[in-house]
Amino acid sequence: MTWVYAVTLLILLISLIVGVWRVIQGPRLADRLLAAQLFGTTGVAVLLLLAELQSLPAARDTALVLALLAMLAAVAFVSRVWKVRPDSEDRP
Amino acid sequence: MTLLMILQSILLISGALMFLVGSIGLVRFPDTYTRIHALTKADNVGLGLIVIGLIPASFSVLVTLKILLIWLLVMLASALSGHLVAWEARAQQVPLKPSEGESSKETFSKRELSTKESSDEPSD
Amino acid sequence: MDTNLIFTLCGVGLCGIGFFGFIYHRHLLRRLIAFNLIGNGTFLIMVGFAQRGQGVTDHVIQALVLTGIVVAVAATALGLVLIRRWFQLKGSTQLPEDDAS
Amino acid sequence: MNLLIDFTLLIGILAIALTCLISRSLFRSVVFFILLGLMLAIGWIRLGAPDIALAEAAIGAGITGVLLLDTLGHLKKTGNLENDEPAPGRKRLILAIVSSFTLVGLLLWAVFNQPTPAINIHLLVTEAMPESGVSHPITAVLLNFRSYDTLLEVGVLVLAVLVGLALQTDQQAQDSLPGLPNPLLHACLTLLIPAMLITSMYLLWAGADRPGGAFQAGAMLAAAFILLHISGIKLSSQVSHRMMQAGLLLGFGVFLAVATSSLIGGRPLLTYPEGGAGMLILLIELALTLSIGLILLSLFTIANSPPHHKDQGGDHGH
Amino acid sequence: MNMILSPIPWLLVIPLAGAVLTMLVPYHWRSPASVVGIFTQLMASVVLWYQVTHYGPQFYAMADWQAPLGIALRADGLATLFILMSSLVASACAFYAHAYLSLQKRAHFWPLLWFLWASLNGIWLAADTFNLYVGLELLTFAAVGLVAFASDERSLEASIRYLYAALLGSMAYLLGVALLYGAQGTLSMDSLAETWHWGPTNQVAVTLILGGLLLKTAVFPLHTWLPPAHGGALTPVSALLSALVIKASFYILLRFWIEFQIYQFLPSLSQLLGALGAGAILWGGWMALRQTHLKMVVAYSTVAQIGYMTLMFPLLVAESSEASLLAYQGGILMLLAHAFAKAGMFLAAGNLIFCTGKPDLVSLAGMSRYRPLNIFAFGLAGVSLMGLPPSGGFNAKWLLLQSSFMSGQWWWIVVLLLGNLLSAAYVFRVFAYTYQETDALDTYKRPKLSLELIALGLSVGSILLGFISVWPLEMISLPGPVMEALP
Repeated sequence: MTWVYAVTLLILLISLIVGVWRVIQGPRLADRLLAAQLFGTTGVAVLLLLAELQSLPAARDTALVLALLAMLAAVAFVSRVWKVRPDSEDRP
Repeated sequence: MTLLMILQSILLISGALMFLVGSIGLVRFPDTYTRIHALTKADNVGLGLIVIGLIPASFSVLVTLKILLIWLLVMLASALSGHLVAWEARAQQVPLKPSEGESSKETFSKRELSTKESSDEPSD
Repeated sequence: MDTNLIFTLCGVGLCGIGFFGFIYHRHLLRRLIAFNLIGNGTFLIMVGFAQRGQGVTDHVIQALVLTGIVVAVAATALGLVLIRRWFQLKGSTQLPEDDAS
Repeated sequence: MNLLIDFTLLIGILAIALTCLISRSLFRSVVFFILLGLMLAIGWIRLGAPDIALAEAAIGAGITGVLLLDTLGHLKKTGNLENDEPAPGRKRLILAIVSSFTLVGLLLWAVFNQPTPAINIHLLVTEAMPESGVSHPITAVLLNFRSYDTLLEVGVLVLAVLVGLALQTDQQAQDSLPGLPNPLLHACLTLLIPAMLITSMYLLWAGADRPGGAFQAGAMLAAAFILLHISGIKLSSQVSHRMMQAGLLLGFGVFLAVATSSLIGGRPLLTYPEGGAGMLILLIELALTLSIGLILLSLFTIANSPPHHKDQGGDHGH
Repeated sequence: MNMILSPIPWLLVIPLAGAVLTMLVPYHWRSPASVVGIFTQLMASVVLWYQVTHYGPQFYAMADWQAPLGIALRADGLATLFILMSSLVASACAFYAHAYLSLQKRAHFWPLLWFLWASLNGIWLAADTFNLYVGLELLTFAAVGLVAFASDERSLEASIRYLYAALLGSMAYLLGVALLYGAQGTLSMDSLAETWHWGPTNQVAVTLILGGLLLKTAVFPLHTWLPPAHGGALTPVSALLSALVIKASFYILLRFWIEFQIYQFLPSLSQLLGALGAGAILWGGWMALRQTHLKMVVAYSTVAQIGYMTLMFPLLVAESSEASLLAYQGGILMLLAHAFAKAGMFLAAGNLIFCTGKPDLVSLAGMSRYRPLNIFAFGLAGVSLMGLPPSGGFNAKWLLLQSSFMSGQWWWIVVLLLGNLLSAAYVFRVFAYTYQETDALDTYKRPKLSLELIALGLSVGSILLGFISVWPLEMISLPGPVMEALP
């Protein structure tokens, strides 16, 4: 069973690296943030798998914390960064 | 390898693939709204598959409940952040497709926004 | 090659990258981020290097790293307070270039 | 297979860190910094350090990220988001490259010539665990064996707020940015905030025998406060200034009081009485959690209050 | 020795409790509460001094856990001397600040001062490398806060510079500590010294630690953050920073240097440190001569004086143990004399600036007639800095000179003499300005007498040190980890 976890983990890590592309590309602030959001969710999945793979139950708590904090960045972004100057785009 | 294990493997790997598809969608889709779509799909389905795949591995009810709770929270968070980003994107008149987004047809106007706000969901 | 060594090397890399950024950049926020990278690298080295030497999970060094993380977040927050105040007063995000001193 | 995972993480972390620093857009740097926190949390799990992973997830990826994002919004308000200042010169680049390569070279040399340590401190920890009052070694180190460090570290946190308050001379100054009037957000808050508070308490309680503890719990609490604050529900307008200050100092004060009480009994500073260690550690952690939550919230709000112009010239202070 | 009678924990508890109290009570009560604290603190220092001189070095196991597992504190002669020094100088600066600052400013000053004091005492007493890191960070934050709270542009810029330099310095230090821990498995300085072996890991660790601490001490050429920070802060803060704060990282450097016998590692390293010291003496003196603002003159003079202290490192290597003992004594005496003289000089300079209302040298015209007491205080401090007899500074330099002669490192003698000429030049330059006469006398303000007396007291202290030098030298020669490890 271990190798299934490992393969799953690897696919997830690869999908993380694909997601990095969107953060680099943009073109909008929002796109970068969405990619970060996906990172968070993938991170949760990775941590849940690691909890089984390394039999480290505390990894689930870490996943729980990540899940709860995942949207903090989104809210902060929408209310603080994006809200202030509507027409802004950041240059790539 | 029991049948359960095979089932588990299928669930886990298809969950991971779902994430990969989500990431690719995020890269390939043309505008912010459709990217939200890709994101939330991956979140809800991918993580869901992985969580269901992991349930047989955990022998305690509490652990099962905990990972289900994590899934629920992630769904809530991704729904909320997707909504917030889309909400703000519309309020700021982000065009549907930035590549040809200069035409005014494809942008929302402020007025439209205020009337439609409660009923109109983003493209997800 | 074990996990501890790999993450020690990762820490070394982070320290190098962070140190580069700390010297190269003049934007105060970027330098603060660079400082955080050095910090994270240091923490990885602390745990990875100690556990590699001891051969077991080392709880003492992990506790120290927790302390270090809290100190680093306090430093970052303090730095941000000062940067914002500076920005409010001067409208600039970097310090004036050093003169001959 | 494990090595492959570790290597992927190594590459990912270094790539993200590098992009974080060389990216021209400041916002991208901050997003990459948040991502780095996430990757590091995974890395800490790989290193068998779930306590640090928890802290990194809560503080590194959560609180620091929000602080940076918030500052970014602040700089952007006046059009300073982009790197519109002149790029550093070539001389600086060469200096930076040379010195960072020197550092990496030195560190690699040190790492690959590691001797076997003469002292195995973890044996001492295992030996002393029964007397520590808790069964999780990290909590034992933090709040019993090396509690003096922790006391000073909480002092550092308090000090950071203190400096912020000293700079913000108008005591009643409020965060000037409006909240986020989104109905769905506010509906979700009624679900999320209780979940966060329960998780915070869970982490605190877990600290006695499992990974968790006051810092992780405090960071979680702070995240809940900050979320409320951003959504427009401001804690600082609900409680009086004095109450807030008492809350900030509660953890440090309780810790110091417990530490000193042993002196009066004729025992060294920070010693717990026989059999009472578990209870006292829990008490300290409870107070610390609340204070850390409030301290991190204050550090977030202090920076937002409007500037204060006062009498010019530092040296005529009469 | 009964635990309850040991003043060691109280030296930490009183300032920490002082910080909490002064943050909680209303503004008007903060000064009285602090005055009580200052007196208990002075008392605890004196009790510690009594115990150490009568019963030998004191050791203290925090939380009753012995050293490699727990954190040990130790008060040997050196630590006790530094505790006495910081208690005296900090009290003087505190009383000065009470008279100098407005109520509002004072309210924020007290908790910052108490944290600063707690971290200083923590550092003097620490015997654990990681504990030193936390202590250094506490010190940095308090000092940055003290610089920043003048909250004008100049001090804000200085505080940001200071914060960044200090953070980088502590991180380098922490990295070194991490390597040492990985190599030896312990954080306690005593057990590190016992199991020390010079491998590549330890060499790199020492390099990082030295680098970090040199940056924090502002040794030339890493000094650029210091003059704006020390020159731009409020006067009592400048005095605290120059007299005490930079000494903390220097003290750690010194302890590492001797206790881990770093001087054995590479003789050229100590010569390099000496060269940095020489550079600091000449560059600092030269820059002090070129400043147009009074407090910047004093701040650059600190850069130069740090150079004199750094000169003790190459002299400590000497083959003859007598020469290295002389260097050690000379360096410590230098440090003590500088603490008093520099605090006195900054306070006197602050008084003069308050008088004229302008920070530059040109407006000092007529001051020697108008404020003779103040000029006298400035002059006495200058005498000690120049190293004229009779003063603490003279004795210190004399010891360093003797050590240079004895160890045959004549080139440091040249540096010492040149440095003296430069110090004399910048002090007399300030004097020259005060003797000029202009006709704009009516705009001057009169500072409180207490402010002038405090400045005078500190300066007299630095002169007095020349008469009682034997006493601190006996103190640091008490048996302890440093004396055992001296060559």
